[in-house]
Amino acid sequence: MEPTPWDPEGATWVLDADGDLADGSAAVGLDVRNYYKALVAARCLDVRLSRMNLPMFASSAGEEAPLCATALVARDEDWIYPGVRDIAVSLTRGLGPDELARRVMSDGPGRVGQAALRIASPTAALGMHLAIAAGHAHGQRLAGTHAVTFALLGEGTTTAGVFHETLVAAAARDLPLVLVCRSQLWPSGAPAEAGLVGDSVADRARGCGIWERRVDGADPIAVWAATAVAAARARDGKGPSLVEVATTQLIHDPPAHRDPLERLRRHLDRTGQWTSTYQDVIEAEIRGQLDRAFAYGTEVA
Amino acid sequence: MEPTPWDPEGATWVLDADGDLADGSAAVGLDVRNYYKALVAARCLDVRLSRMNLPMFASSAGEEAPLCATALVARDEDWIYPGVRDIAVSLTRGLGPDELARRVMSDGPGRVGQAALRIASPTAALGMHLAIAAGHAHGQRLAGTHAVTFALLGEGTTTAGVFHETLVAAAARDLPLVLVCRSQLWPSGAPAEAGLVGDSVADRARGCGIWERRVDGADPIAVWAATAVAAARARDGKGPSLVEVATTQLIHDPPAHRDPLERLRRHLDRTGQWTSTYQDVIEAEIRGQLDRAFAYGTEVA
Amino acid sequence: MNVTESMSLALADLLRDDPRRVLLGEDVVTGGMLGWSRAAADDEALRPRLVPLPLLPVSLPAHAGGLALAGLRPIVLLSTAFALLEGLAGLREIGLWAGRSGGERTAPVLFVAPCGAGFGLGDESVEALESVLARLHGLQVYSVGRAEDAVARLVGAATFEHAEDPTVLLVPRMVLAAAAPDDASNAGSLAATSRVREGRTLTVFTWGEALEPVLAACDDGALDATVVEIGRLAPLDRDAIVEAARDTGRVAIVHAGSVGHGLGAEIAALVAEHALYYLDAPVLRVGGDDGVHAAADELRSLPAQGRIAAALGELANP
Amino acid sequence: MNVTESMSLALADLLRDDPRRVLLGEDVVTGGMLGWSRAAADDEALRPRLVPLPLLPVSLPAHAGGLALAGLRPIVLLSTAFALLEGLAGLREIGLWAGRSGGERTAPVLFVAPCGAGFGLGDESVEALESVLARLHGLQVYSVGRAEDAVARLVGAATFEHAEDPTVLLVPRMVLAAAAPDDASNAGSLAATSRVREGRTLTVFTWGEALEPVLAACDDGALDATVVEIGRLAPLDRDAIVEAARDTGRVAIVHAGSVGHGLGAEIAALVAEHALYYLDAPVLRVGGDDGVHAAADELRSLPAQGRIAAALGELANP
Ligand SMILES: Cc1ncc(C[n+]2csc(CCOP(=O)(O)OP(=O)(O)O)c2C)c(N)n1
Ligand SMILES: Cc1ncc(C[n+]2csc(CCOP(=O)(O)OP(=O)(O)O)c2C)c(N)n1
Ligand SMILES: [Mg+2]
Ligand SMILES: [Mg+2]
Repeated sequence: MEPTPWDPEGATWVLDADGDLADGSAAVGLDVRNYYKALVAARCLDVRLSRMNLPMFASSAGEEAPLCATALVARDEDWIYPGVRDIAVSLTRGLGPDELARRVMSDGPGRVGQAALRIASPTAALGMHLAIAAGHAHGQRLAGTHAVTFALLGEGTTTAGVFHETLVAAAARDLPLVLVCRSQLWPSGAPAEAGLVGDSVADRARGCGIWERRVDGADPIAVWAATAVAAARARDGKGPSLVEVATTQLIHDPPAHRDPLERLRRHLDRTGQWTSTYQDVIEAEIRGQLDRAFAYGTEVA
Repeated sequence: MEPTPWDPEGATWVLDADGDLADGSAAVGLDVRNYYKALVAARCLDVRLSRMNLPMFASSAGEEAPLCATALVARDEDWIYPGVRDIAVSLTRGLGPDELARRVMSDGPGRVGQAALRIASPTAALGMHLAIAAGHAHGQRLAGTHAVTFALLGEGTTTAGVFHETLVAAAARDLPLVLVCRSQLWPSGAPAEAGLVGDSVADRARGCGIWERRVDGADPIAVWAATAVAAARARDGKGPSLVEVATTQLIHDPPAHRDPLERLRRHLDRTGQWTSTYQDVIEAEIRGQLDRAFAYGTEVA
Repeated sequence: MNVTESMSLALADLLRDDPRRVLLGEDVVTGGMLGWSRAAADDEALRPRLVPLPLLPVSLPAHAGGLALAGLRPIVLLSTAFALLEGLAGLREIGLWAGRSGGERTAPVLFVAPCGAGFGLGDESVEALESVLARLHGLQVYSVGRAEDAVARLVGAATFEHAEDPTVLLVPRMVLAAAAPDDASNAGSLAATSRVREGRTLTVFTWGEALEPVLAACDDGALDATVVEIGRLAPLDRDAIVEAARDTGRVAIVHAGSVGHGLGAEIAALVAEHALYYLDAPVLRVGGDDGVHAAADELRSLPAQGRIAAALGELANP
Repeated sequence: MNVTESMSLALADLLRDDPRRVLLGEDVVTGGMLGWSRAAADDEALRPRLVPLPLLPVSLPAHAGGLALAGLRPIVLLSTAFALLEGLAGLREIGLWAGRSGGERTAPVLFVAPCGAGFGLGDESVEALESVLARLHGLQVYSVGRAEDAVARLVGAATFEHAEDPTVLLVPRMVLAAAAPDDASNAGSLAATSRVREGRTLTVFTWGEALEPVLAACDDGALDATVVEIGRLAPLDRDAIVEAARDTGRVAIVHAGSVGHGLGAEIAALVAEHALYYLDAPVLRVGGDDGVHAAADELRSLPAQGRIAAALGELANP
């Protein structure tokens, strides 16, 4: 397939625009249908939240792959430090819709952490969760465990000093830290706040001696594979990594192949794993759960 | 000449260990004898200060080249933001020994700024002077002047978040900012605080899209030449730069060719511009000035 | 027109009045998160003076200080006052420039920052940081209490009426949400304190979003109360505060945010030091609830009007 | 043996007592800038628990908080208390963990920080930041007043005697320079307030390096004064403070650093709120001179004994 102006430069993919898997080994160990269900659930949650007129809420539609992939790759003993827009991590990791709705109504959609699930609360100071995550990974390493700490961020946060100090600490002490960065693509020119300096975020991480991959966020399998490799490295004591995921926000109205759900759906369809009935069933299930949860949440709030 | 284990890797030089100039064009526009005098004065000042048992004072012997070169390259209309150990910048830029001594006695050797000479005061917060310098360069650019802002730092400061934010701001707005970084070499292994991550500081700056050069600090001509090119670029609107200067502190007792004064002395000697009488005269002059200044300063303090 | 819109127009005028002024802030070229730079962005002639930057939480105040040292008059439109905590070390630095030996220079930067409850954000956005800012040297801190004063305070602060020091103007989100009265004046006005109500039984010191509920409580309770708005939070006008306390001998301090170690502590201390012999009752501090407040509970960071009324009533009629 | 050496021995023992403890700090593997980790560095068995890091001014407190969340008990040896200002946003964050919904976790980190005049550094090193730290939620702040208490406070703080919250122990440089008395106890002790002298005419609240000159001034002037050392600066022990103020009716607050918006303001406010009817004289605050102090003038940041004596004398005998 010809790349369109919507496709990122220098980003790895394994699933082409039509959903053909170029490299089957990338999906080894991945339950693709389960992943697809998680992506659909994340999208349904985003749609639900978008309707609620929450203060400062911004849709994550189109950016679900790194959120769901991180939650799927992380093991029970690992910790995840999401950013304020990464609520889908909690849903995929198992925070029940009722509890999730309760927290959204009380704390806001950006403040959904749950110690029991080893999901940390985001911080008020931009990117400060990355520094706490680095310390957490440091503690895991000093304790001699093989646990990994994951932290999520957006490209705008990479200009903050604390992001740099996190890279430095991780590199200096070989920490089992996996940074997953959503780098939004700007079809009509990036604002200054996107912080595009140098060639890419991954490139800057490499400058600090950190292992990195830059993958296409419209390809959920590539995102999962890169995250899985990064986590395996960390678990094996090989140190920190940064997975940069080039994402297209659906609010920009991109062509369908830029939507990670549609891309994975095409793949399932081609491999005989998808029907419209299947789609209806999984959507109905999650929508029903969310509707009940938020209806109740709204009542008690 | 064979490099010794004391010589930095990947750092440019033009003056070899014996003082032979490999590339004459590097020194075009440089008054080498004047530069040598400035280096000698800086060393004499360092020796004077080292004897005074000042709190937290650390000798800069061996690291004078970037300090003197910056002061010589900067024009009157430019501003210089030195770090706390860069007092020689002020001496070379023309802060009189009497005023300098007065300020050392009142504020300490790290806090010698002088607005009239366009030398800023260092900041208490590590590396915060870099952020102010970036803002200053930004103001110069917005005002449409061709003035340049120079800021000095050590490699330890490059791990601080504010260093990163400075690179980002400079790159994002194409600021006329020249960063001059002393990267100390550690003959018997660097401490964690040296912040050696990635290949070099210059490499990390390049990752942010910033023009950089890494030069050998034992070669004063290479240091001057790189700084002059960086300043010319900034003046021409070509944006920010970072000059990384790999320095050897004389407290580590390196071979003589690692001493920038000795290296330049050999060059002057070879080209018939140095005699021991000349040395005695310039040393006597600056020593006399400093002795008088500090004797008086001590009296009034 | 709401307060944000009138401030936006005033900011555009400020740019027109002095070519040294520039606007910094998140999304400043497209109007900014709150819309403060919208009017300037709509005027092609002003657009070059909207200065976009990446997100620089640590260095933004210091960067703005550098712009000022280079001769500009930067106005930094923050998305939240909390950003000043992230850049506090740099803010402290630029406050010190004037006091450094080696030649005095000041850094006339204005930071305009929304603060407090009102947008349903909770957490850090409702944290009252006045006392932290007031502890820094060389900083001027102002606050807006009533919608009709917002533009006058903005203009006064941006013209550095009092001193060419780094200046912070805190604008409560509750005030931003209000309608801008038609009769508001655009002339700058930065009184350190204003006696907005006169009475003989008690003196209430207040500022920010607490001013309106205090006035309402006094009116509703028909209290014979002097209400002093503290417009300048730092440096405090000690003499005016002490005099107003002595006038009635009963002092209450009412403000948003928790009271412990807040700015009200310094006001109470000034009263205890300089007006003690005039006091007929213990000094009273009324603020919001302690602790971090979740988004849904953010109004707990404000002293409710009922609580204010009860407290002032008891102070007036013990 | 000086205080630093005795603290160094105590720190090594603390590592031996609990394998979860680790030491962080600049040059920690070679003893640290002040020598606090020297004894630990001399013991091969402890060396793996000396954790070197690059300079991370923004993120060090947050990083240490992360270590604590992972189950360790980090002790961060700062080279100056001012570093807490550079990392304030992160420090605030780890103080909030316990208060967040979603499951309570605390971050038991101890920061040990030299503060104030004594080393001839001036400027930021002599800035008193207690009131800024006290304004943050969920933080415990302790201070050392006398050399003989240094080790006991350190041990008490490192064992989180009071609460498993992030804790700051401020150690005045004037105290560090003193000799460690032989009879000092190593048992942890973290009293929020200690009445170190009893008297009936006036009550002096003081802490840190001001304690010794206050005691000397009381003795020299033969003042009938109660002296209360505030050992825990945050949270303050309100009841103990109010009771001590009521006992005599004359209150002075003496501390290093400038008084305006300092920690003494909160103490004065508590007295004005809860002990007003017992007061016979205005509350008095005595501190160092205002402003930034150059290295050569750094002692101006301390209240001189003569000035303390004069002020207390006048309060006692008006
Ligand atoms: C100093 C500071 N400025 C602005 C904000 C508001 N803010 C919170 S998240 C965010 C966006 C950061 O961009 P990015 O990391 O790319 O996240 P995304 O684009 O996914 O929202 C901003 C501007 C803040 N929290 N702190
Ligand atoms: C947060 C913080 N930690 C430590 C210090 C003390 N400090 C001041 S300068 C400096 C050295 C920084 O290293 P570098 O920039 O390489 O300078 P140099 O080696 O030339 O002294 C240190 C540790 C500080 N100012 N702030
Ligand atoms: Mg983004
Ligand atoms: Mg260094």
